[in-house]
Amino acid sequence: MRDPLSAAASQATAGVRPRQKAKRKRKLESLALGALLPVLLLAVWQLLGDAGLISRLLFPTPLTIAESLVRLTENGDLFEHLRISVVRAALGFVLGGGAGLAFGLLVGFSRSSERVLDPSVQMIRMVPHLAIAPLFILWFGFGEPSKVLLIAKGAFFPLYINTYLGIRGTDKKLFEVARVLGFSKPKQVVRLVLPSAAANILLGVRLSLGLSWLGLVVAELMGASSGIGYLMSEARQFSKTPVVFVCIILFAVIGKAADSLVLLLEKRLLVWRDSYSGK
Amino acid sequence: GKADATKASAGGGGQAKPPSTLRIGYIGANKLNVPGGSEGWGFYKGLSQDELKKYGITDIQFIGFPNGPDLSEAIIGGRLDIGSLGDTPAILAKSTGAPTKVIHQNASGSNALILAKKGGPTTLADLKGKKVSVKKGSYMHRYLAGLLKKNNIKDVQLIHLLDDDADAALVRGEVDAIATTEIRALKMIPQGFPVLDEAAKNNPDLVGTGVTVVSESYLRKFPDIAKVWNELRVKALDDLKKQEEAYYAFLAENTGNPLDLVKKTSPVSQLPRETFTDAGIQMLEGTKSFLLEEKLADKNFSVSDWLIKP
Amino acid sequence: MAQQANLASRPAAGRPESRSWTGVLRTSLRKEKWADLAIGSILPVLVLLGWQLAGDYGLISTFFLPTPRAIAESFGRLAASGELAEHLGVSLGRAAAGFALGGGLGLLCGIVTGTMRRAEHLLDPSFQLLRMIPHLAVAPLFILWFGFGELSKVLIIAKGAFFPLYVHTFLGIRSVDKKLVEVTEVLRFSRSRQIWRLIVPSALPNILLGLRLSLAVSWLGLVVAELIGSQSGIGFLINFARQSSATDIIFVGVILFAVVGKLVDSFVRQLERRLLGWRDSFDG
Amino acid sequence: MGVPLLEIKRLDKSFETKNGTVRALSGIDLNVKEGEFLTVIGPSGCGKSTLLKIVAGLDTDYAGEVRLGGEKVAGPGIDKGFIFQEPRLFPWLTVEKNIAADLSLKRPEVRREVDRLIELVRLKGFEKSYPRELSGGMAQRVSIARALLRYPKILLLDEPFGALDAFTRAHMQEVLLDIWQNNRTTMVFVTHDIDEAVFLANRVVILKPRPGEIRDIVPIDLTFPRKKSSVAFQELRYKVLSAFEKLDELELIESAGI
Amino acid sequence: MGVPLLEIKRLDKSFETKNGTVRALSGIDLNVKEGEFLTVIGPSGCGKSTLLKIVAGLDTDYAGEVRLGGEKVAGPGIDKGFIFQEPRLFPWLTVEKNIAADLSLKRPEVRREVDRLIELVRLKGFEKSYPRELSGGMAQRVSIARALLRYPKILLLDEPFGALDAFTRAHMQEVLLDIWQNNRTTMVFVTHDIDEAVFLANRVVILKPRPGEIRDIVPIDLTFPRKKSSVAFQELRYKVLSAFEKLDELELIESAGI
Ligand SMILES: Nc1ncnc2c1ncn2[C@@H]1O[C@H](COP(=O)(O)OP(=O)(O)OP(=O)(O)O)[C@@H](O)[C@H]1O
Ligand SMILES: Nc1ncnc2c1ncn2[C@@H]1O[C@H](COP(=O)(O)OP(=O)(O)OP(=O)(O)O)[C@@H](O)[C@H]1O
Ligand SMILES: O=[N+]([O-])[O-]
Ligand SMILES: [Mg+2]
Ligand SMILES: [Mg+2]
Repeated sequence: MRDPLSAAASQATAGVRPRQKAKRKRKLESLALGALLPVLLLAVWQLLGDAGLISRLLFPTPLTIAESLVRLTENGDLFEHLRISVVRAALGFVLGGGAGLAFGLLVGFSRSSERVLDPSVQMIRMVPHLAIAPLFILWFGFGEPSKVLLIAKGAFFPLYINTYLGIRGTDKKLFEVARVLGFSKPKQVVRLVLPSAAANILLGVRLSLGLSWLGLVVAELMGASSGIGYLMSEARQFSKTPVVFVCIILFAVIGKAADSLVLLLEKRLLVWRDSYSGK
Repeated sequence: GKADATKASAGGGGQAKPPSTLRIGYIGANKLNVPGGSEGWGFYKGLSQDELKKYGITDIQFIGFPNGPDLSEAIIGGRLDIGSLGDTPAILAKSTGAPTKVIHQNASGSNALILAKKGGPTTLADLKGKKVSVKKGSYMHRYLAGLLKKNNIKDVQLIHLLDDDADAALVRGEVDAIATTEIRALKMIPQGFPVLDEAAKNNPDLVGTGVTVVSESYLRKFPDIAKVWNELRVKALDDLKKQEEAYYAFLAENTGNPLDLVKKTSPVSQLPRETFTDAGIQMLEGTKSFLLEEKLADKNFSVSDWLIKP
Repeated sequence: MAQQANLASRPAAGRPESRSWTGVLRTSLRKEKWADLAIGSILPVLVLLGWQLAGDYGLISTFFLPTPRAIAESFGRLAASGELAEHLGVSLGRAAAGFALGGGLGLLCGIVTGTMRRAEHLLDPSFQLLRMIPHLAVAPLFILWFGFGELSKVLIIAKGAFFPLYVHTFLGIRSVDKKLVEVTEVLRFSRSRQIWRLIVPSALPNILLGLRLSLAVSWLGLVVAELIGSQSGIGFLINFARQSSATDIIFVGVILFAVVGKLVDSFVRQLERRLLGWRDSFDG
Repeated sequence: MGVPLLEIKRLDKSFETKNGTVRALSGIDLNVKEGEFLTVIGPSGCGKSTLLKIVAGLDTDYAGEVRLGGEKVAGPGIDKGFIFQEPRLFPWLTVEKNIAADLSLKRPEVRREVDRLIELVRLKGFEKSYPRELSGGMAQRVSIARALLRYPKILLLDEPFGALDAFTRAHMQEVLLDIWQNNRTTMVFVTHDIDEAVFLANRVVILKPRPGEIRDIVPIDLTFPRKKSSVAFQELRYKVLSAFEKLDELELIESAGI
Repeated sequence: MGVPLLEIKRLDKSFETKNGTVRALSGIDLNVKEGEFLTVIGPSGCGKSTLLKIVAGLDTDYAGEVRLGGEKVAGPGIDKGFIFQEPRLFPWLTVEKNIAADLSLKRPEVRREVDRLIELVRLKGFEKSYPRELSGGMAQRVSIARALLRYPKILLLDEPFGALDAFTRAHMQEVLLDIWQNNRTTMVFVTHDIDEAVFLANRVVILKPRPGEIRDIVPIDLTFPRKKSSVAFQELRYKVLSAFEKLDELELIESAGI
């Protein structure tokens, strides 16, 4: 009775390898399944374009887009645009997401700050980005600060609202435990609320990250001379459709990659969960 | 193109019947949902509708676009039959292969100005090494770049900003100057922003012109459209000349701009009667070569082939 | 079994007492709501006051930031002419249709991928790719595909509304306690019963959160949706005002966005309160 | 008592965890006849709940054979009732709706049966209460009623009376015996209470831990109703106790008076 | 035994629910001396958990007075240890981290003490397991260890051994008595097991339900270590039993052998 593990552990190692193999196989399967639709779409697109069934002017075929991508990468410009955009999006995300997290914590924790702050925050949430861009420029100029701030404004809300409601979803029973054990306020946050709200906070991170990334389109409309959002609007202004598509695809792929990164983090952080995983 | 069109009409055996629906695009978010100018007036008064009915065109749809490239895209995609837009975006689209023909050019259409920030540059030469904002790909862009080239002013940093963003940047002093439309300039000037240049006054070769284009597919269905269109336009022009005040009131309501500014920026006297003028075609050529030189446009094309001359 | 009788009987005074008590509860709740409203208005009122004063004393450019009074006057003018109500009606209709379509699909797809792992592997990566495609970039494409009519506007809004509900529904479902799933298995719930009696209620907090975000996106999506070929709607009003630099009207639009958006949001929160009454969770 | 309803052969079960493998059950061989009342006892963590879940079809990742009515157990089903160790109520449903679960209370026969069960588990007056408004024992009684409603052929009970006081517990034991005798339901009943195990069972299975193995099976051939104070009862009780633990622990039994 | 540490005067508590008012406690008057071991029994749903929560300061919405060490109880605190009826572990923490809770395992004295407690509750080898990997009884033992780690002045225990088998339970009773005797911790211990109540207590408080009132308090003046088989023990046990319920129920006791 006192020796639960050691005796059992050795006996079981034999079973580990096939299990891991099966796991890897399952992973590959799911990856292939996930690639199915995008690949199919690209193929159909290419075929339709080759057959002249869709306007190649409006929908350059994947191959044309790829050529255009290669051309853009050759002189290294594209990487510079990407680098600049990634930095902007990251700064905006850190600023806006960070503030969202902080406000979400504050409002989630205290009824009184909720009553004072939340109605205003919800109203600001409903202010359209595009309509107030001139004000951003008036106040912050069109340099990096206003771009980053505009991105931050977008990134703020998903994290704010998910943190706030994640906290409000914390099981009261566990709160009682924390109080009985005399947790200090910071300990309550770190040991109870954050882990319990973690699933929602991470979802907020994903949504905020997405908005930061997409926010580049509007932000880089404001007096930018670099960045992928700028590249896209400029290509639109000059009717360079293949470049527009290169940008759209870059937005999608890089955005998805960042999203997957957070998902990976989520998987690691939420190992303790005992929840439904679908059939 | 033109040969195609005639062939189509010949093949049809006499008068080909155009579709009953005509879709017209313009730039702007206009309250009355018609463009400005004589073309807009004709539709506003219902004159043009009556004429078009004769050809079996009973359903006329108007679509406002925020800018030229969007409109061009809609024409390429077959969503539009006719569109009025600035020459610069129209040329840019054509150079990528857009299947369009020009049926009319409004050569004296669009004036533009360079405004400087308060306490900033006082002459064009002062712009050297400075930041100037402009909506890239628009006729203001062409004007500004042409102006700088003409005056041999180097090292100017062009910043792409939408119109109201540009105003804000100027107020803040973040840009040293802006290239903007006349009507927007007239709102800024009273606030004390000095004028460095005005296209219509000092560089008439650099003003923006407006073109009305038709899609080649529509042209095949209605080969006479260019002729019909210009007839309508002239008729409307004659009508509006009889009631200029009413025309200005219409423009003011349609765009939301104050009446006095409308009168100043869109005088009836500038509305052309001719379908094309040599000076106008000259300006199109100039703009095209400029865009090619600057590598803003990819492929060359023949302007004269592009126009459907009467 | 006297104990049973004991268990069953409630204090005789229980009923009337409880009625009066719930009455008290209700009025106190109402009172609290007014108090909440008052407290929640403190910040906006302060901001408005400062804004008006700053404008009056010329501290801010009224060209870009008209004073609240000027905005209110424009508001009055537009409202009196009936224009405002019309724009608002049109926009609400579009946002509602787009939300119903996009949000409904988001919910449905979230349930499908949430409950079926194969569907997740097949669809979710594509959905995530689509989520990262900029609104402004697809708006012109939608117009090419679906024309300038209501359809493309509704679809643009639907595209935005889809993702928050989709993602939150998915997460909500994947947070369902496995222990309760085992209960439904043991009780042999049919698949649809399992979804409607266990998975949806349990995912409801997240679904409602997704609902709120989707509604917001639908509402804000109007600005982009009404950019091309529009003659009405709050988005058009703003674009029209931008064309003529009528900042006071821009602000009427912006404020309408904020206020209507907030009202709709508050409505969902009310719904939240009613639907989630069973929850035993931390309330601040 | 009829043919073997439940057959378990060479059942092995281990859990893979980050910290290695935990062997929960090993070499379990067990037959349960139709209509039999089997109780299972064993120290905490020896694998009782794991065994029950495998029989229920909730866990199919094991080695060995588990057959119910001659067929391999493929998944859970209403023919196999299950009362979990924790109440596991749906927090968004009231007591009566939790009991009805997927059945509609609008059907009069469901309504009637639910009302009867609520009375039986002594929760009258709490039909409309939500789980968070119940005490621990009340919640457990709701979950018992939920399983009873379906009249399964075999009922698997995981310490169903753990949170009940002595009197409520005695009452629930009577209720369970009634159901067993009237419906000939086969019962597999996990408990920590040795008295309870002897009081209810045809046979008591005693598990030993790590890995969970059957230490002994004690047949209880007393007629019903049984008296806990009878000599025969006490003798069987002692037999189960001594099978439960080694002799040095029996000293503890003496002194602690278990 | 010293001065009254805990004073409860005219305590009334009701819950307002959608279906009306549930009176959980009514007119409770009770003093607990410093260092006393008080056990509380009563039928399921009679208000035991409610009483404990009020003493702990988790629920302050009541009528009457509750004083601890002369001061009104304002809220929970580490001087008042609490073991909940359900384990209530943090699902994201391993066993050892659940026990340490807000204390850092990097502090050597915490580490040492946690290891000692894990051994005491017989969970060695499961230090790094997550709650979902534990059996019901194992989880309950983790929650006991968590409360014991803090050496509170008063320990409030809500059926702490409900999910434990007889032997583990006996062991845990010994552990608890050791702690009580070594640290003079004041104990308020809710249980369903009458034997356990008599075995551990200085006094047994018997509650009756709806509304929860004190039916009787039985002092247990036996010396430690106690023998459950002793005549004195059995007499006191019977006394508690008869106080627990009216006479007609006592027949049930006879037959069910509680
Ligand atoms: N999901 C799981 N992952 C890993 N280990 C598990 C899991 N479930 C159970 N175990 C382990 O299996 C063993 C048996 O657990 P089980 O729940 O069957 O015990 P039990 O006999 O029901 O105990 P109790 O009387 O305390 O409820 C324990 O050592 C436990 O740690
Ligand atoms: N949050 C609550 N809201 C409404 N009623 C409640 C609440 N908590 C407890 N009650 C009611 O109060 C009464 C006493 O509950 P309590 O949990 O104190 O019982 P208990 O004596 O601990 O029972 P058990 O032995 O079953 O755990 C019960 O009738 C219960 O329904
Ligand atoms: O139409 N323009 O964008 O110039
Ligand atoms: Mg168990
Ligand atoms: Mg209790």
